[in-house]
Amino acid sequence: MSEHIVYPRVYVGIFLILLVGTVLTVLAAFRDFPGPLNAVVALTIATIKATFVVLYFMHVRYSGRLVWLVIGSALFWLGIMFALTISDYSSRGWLPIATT
Amino acid sequence: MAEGLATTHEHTAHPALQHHFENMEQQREAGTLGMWVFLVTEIMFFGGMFLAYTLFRYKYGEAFAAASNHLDIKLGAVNTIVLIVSSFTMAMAVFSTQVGKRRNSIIFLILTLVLGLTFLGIKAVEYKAKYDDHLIPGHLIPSNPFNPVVAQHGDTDPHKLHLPEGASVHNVEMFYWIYFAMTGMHALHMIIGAGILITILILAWRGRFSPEYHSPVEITGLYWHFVDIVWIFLFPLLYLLGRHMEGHM
Amino acid sequence: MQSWFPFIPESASTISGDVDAVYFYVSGVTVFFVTLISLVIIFFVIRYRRRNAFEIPRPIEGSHKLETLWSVIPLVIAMSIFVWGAKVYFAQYRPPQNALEVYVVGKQWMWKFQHPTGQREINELHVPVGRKVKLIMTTEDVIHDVFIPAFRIKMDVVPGKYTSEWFEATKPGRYHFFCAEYCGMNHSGMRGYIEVMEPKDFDNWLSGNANQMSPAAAGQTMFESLGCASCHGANAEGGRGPALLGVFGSNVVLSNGPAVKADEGYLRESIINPQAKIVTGFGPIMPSFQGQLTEEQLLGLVAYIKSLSTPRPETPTAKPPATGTPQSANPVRQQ
Amino acid sequence: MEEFTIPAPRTNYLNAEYGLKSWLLTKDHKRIALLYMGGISFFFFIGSLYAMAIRLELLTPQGDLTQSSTYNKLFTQHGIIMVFFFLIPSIPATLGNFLVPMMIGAKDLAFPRINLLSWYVYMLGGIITIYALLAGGVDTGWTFYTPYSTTFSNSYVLTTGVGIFITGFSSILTGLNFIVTIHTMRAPGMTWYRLPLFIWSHYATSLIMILGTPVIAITVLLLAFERLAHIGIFDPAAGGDPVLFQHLFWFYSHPAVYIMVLPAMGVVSELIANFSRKNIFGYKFVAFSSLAIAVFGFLVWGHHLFVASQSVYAGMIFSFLSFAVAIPSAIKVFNWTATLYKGSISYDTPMLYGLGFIGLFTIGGMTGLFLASLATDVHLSDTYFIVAHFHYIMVGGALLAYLGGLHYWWPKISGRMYPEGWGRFSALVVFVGFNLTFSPQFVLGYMGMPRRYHTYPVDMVSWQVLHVLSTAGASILGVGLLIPLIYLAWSLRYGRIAESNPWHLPGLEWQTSSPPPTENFLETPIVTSEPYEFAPPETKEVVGKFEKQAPA
Ligand code: HEA
Ligand code: HEA
Ligand code: HEC
Ligand code: CUA
Ligand SMILES: [Cu+2]
Repeated sequence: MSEHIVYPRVYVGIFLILLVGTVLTVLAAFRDFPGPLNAVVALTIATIKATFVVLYFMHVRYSGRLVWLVIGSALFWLGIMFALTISDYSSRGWLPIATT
Repeated sequence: MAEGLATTHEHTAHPALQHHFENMEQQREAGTLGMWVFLVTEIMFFGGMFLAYTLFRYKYGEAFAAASNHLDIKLGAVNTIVLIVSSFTMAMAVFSTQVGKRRNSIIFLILTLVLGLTFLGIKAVEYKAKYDDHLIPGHLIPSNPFNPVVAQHGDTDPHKLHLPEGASVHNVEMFYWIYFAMTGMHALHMIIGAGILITILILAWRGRFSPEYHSPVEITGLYWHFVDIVWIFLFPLLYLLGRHMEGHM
Repeated sequence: MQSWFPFIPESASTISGDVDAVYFYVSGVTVFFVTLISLVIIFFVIRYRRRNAFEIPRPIEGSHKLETLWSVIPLVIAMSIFVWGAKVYFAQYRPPQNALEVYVVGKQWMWKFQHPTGQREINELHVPVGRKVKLIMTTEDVIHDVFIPAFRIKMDVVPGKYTSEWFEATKPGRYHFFCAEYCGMNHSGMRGYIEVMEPKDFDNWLSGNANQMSPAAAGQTMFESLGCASCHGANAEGGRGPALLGVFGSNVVLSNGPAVKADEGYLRESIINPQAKIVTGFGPIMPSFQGQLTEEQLLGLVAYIKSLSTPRPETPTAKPPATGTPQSANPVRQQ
Repeated sequence: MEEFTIPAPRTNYLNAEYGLKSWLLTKDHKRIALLYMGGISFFFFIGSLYAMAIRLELLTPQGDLTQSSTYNKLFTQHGIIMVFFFLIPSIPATLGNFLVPMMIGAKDLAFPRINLLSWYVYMLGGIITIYALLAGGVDTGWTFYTPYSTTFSNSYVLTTGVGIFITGFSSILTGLNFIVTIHTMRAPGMTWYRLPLFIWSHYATSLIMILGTPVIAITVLLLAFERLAHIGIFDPAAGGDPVLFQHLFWFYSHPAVYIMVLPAMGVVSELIANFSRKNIFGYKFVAFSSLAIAVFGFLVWGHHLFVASQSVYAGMIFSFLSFAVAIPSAIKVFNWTATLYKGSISYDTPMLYGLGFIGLFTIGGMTGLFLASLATDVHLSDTYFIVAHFHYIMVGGALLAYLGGLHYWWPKISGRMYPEGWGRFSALVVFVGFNLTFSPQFVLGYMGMPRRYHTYPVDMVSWQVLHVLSTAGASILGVGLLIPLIYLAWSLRYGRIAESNPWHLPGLEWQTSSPPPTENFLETPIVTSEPYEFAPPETKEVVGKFEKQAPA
């Protein structure tokens, strides 16, 4: 398995995407979206940016299955931590209230 | 996967080959995998703080937004760009090493280092501003405990804290605790990264790397990009979360 | 206090029998599997002991059938324990209606109890037999835990919020209770007795100690002295702040989040951290009372506000629109 | 099975170099394993002294031996030392470090320098903790629950926290090294399904170390800072949330109990298969159950919060998942038992420990079911039932497996045989002493005796009876543990010289001299067979058919 060389034009492209993403996220932040959408937009943009960095700057797109597996498990475990903790916080107070 | 690696047909061992590896390929693979596994631990490490952030932001939304708005969005944005550029130069440094352009790779490494230090410098300016506004949480700095001045209605002094009516200063303190914990940890990683870069730079200067052997540069790149990614999330979560409510306060 | 067999704890509440039933079921499963495995191992070890230094037994291929068998059987047994345990637990933690509510405040290293009728006790609690008793608990410092072995109940007492547990004693007697969450130096001394009495003895006991103000009455006094009345009205009928009549137990519609059920914890939070949940139609103007009230005072206020929801025939559940509120849209109360 | 002994070359890893420096700067995984062995033995000794003091104090209901504040430090320090400085590094960092490269036919771990670093990190964390203990001690319980630990305790929480934080990194580094080594450094022909089960279980352990330890690191770090700065995410007085601390703590600490038991299971798989000269029954099931435990182990931490004001519904989810995680353990127990079937079972010391493990782990694990079940946990939580549950697994299980493994590989590690008679005798003493120590505690717990109690009510006569039994058992256990300490030390000098393969086994680690040379094998081995292949695969019997066994 020989390594893959990513050429500068790809890097420049990713770099530009990241810059645009940064500008977009700042612009979007000043806009008032309904409900929790502000957070959703900000996190979506951040995730997209991160994905580009991982895929191209960190060469994951050209890496073997193992690296994908490693990253996947990190995200999966992070998900476990969030999901199960939040399952506690969000289901507090579902019980009926006793009155006297 | 790594099936059938240990083929022993290396003719002349590369000087950088460590004794317990069979060949350069195996050594490179171990190094890269090692760094990725290490990054997994980093994700979980920051993950704990992100979890705390999520829960408290949900609990104290208003105070968090107000506290966030007190951060300097310009410096934050500039720093984001600085880091992105540094990630780009780092990627270019890896490329230059891969194709054997030693001069270029040294230049890009220096650029990356300078950008990293710039980031830290700007961060220091920000920290200083928080220090002046008495926003360092608790008694972290005993001589300057958390004690911000809360702006009265209509007062626009940027050094004062602009709270939505009734929001507790206490919860603003919580935001700053999380802010300092997360950005502090991030900055620590940058400092360590800068140290690694200097080492790599010296090695590159001495001509240790070649198209055949450059995995230290590559691994440093992985680390550097990871630190960049953490910031990509920290910036919106810490600096931007309350901007859309600024008018309502 | 010993039962017929010195190694079994006293069983003295309506649920202790249910818990023991689960306990004995799991004990049975455990004894069965431990015996089974031990016997099989002992048998094999003797039967197939090495008879000479050179013997090589034939290798044995695994068997999917067996693997399935010994995964599925334990799984089924495990799930039966889960379901049974969860059922008993749920019954045990579903708050009861019409219980006698006792307020409990833990403090390094003592327990303070207050009866709804005002009697205060320390490290000792008198309760009537055959009546549901609900403990509403909090602490002034670290985490503690009220553990009553004879009743098979236990619940942490956590600073900054209310937790509760309940029981219905079935046998008069004097039972140990313990602090079962490590809380510092005298953790092991933070224990006392639950005195379960016949109802008429209990009534006697109550009237013999009836010289203290009830928590709700104390709360009402504070409601005035702390200035709550200036916004919520002298009789909590509403004003700049929402009316508090009938709040407890209702569904409060918030302007900054989904509707919440107003339990004790919500009332507490509304006083300590009013900004966390803003009632629709009102501004976030209520000041925080964090750090200004002791836990006992807070419990008094909560008791008072709760007393405003006790269904009394003459009090209409739907309260009149608050006067002087520009937004007359009052929160919808669904009982 | 061919029988040949590899002539011991004149130099091996022990005598390749001499002098303190050659040990302190070594990059040889085998020497680092011995460094670790020194470390954990030291910490086990300290932790045991605390245990004895606890047991003596509990002989009487009154607090007559120590003061309450001292007692609280005793069990806290006992727990911290035993968990973080003894049991978590015990098997992986000693036996694992020694054997992982040997079993896969590699010359060393992938990152020898990081391996050495991990030992220094461990010792540094240990020294800081010992300093904290000497300077005044800690009294928070090994669980560090807030706000007691952040605001109320006036003991050395900060220093201990830093010690544990640092030690955490040694665990991370070990896990990282194992994962990379197992992935990239297997000898030619060593496919995944040819790996000994010891390797599978260490792989699973490493996964937990990698994914869990960073979370405890950040949690303890935040705790330390909160103590320093009096503001906190975990402190309700500052608007923080003590239950969040418990979530983060147990997100690591529950999986950590599998860090303690998985390597032990790996050792036991080796013992059972090798000492009955059989291939393991259901190899793939045992291998994958390790991974299953590692994954599911992360889903159940909330069972420590059933009475901690966690939501009732989350409690149900966690209870359900806790029952699910018991299944892979069940699979292992049954497969070990089935492996014995028609084996050629020897009664050597390691096997006695291995068999003891199965029995005691089963009891410990099954009593976990009482705790996973909501109704019974409410009653049993924070009582001696819990204490008995985890000592059954951690002492009866993990410690016994460690001792079994130590005896099993002792000839390889030291080049000497231990005295077999003494070995069997002490295994028996340990087994008896152990059961006498901890089985009364189940009864105590069910009767309601809370844990971490310095004194208990005088009117509970039966409690004192049980405590006296337990203390008596602990003394027997102590003797049982002292005997191996003495004869293992003795054997280093006077023991019979070990052959390269004294047990006549097929595992790779036995196909080189005892003690092995620095690079483990004189030439890279090439693997052509399944693990535990005592007889040619053609002779394999399919169970269920039960034909007569040909005499060997
Ligand atoms: C190595 C350590 C170790 C291991 C492996 C385990 C394994 C298990 N533990 Fe234990 N546990 C601890 C160490 C360990 N534990 C410690 C230290 C504490 C206390 C912490 C503190 O508060 O200080 C604790 C506390 C603890 C609690 C919290 C109690 C409380 O505080 O209220 C619970 C609750 O669910 C629990 C459950 C379990 C379960 C279900 C398993 C399972 O993994 C067990 C699975 C094994 C088996 C089930 C046996 C084999 C199976 C068979 C023979 C087949 C038959 C099976 C069935 C019919 C299902 N443990
Ligand atoms: C690996 C983990 C491990 C190990 C090996 C042990 C080993 C032992 N433990 Fe402990 N224990 C814990 C982990 C462990 N423990 C934990 C995590 C807690 C919870 C702490 C908390 O609540 O925060 C705990 C708590 C705990 C308690 C409860 C305290 C309380 O709640 O108040 C008790 C009480 O009996 C106890 C007893 C013992 C005993 C008798 C041994 C014995 O097995 C030890 C036997 C060994 C010897 C006796 C050593 C052999 C002799 C020598 C090396 C020579 C020196 C000794 C003499 C000369 C006498 N332990
Ligand atoms: C400055 C005016 C003001 C004072 C003083 C005040 N409150 Fe309030 N209170 C409000 C307003 C406005 C709201 C509704 C908005 C909100 O939820 O914060 C409210 C809400 C509440 C609620 C939630 C009611 C619901 O319908 O859900 C409770 C309970 C409460 N207050 C109790 C008290 C108590 C007890 C005190 C005194 C210790 C007090 N308040 C003092 C203004 C006040
Ligand atoms: Cu209060 Cu323990
Ligand atoms: Cu657990």
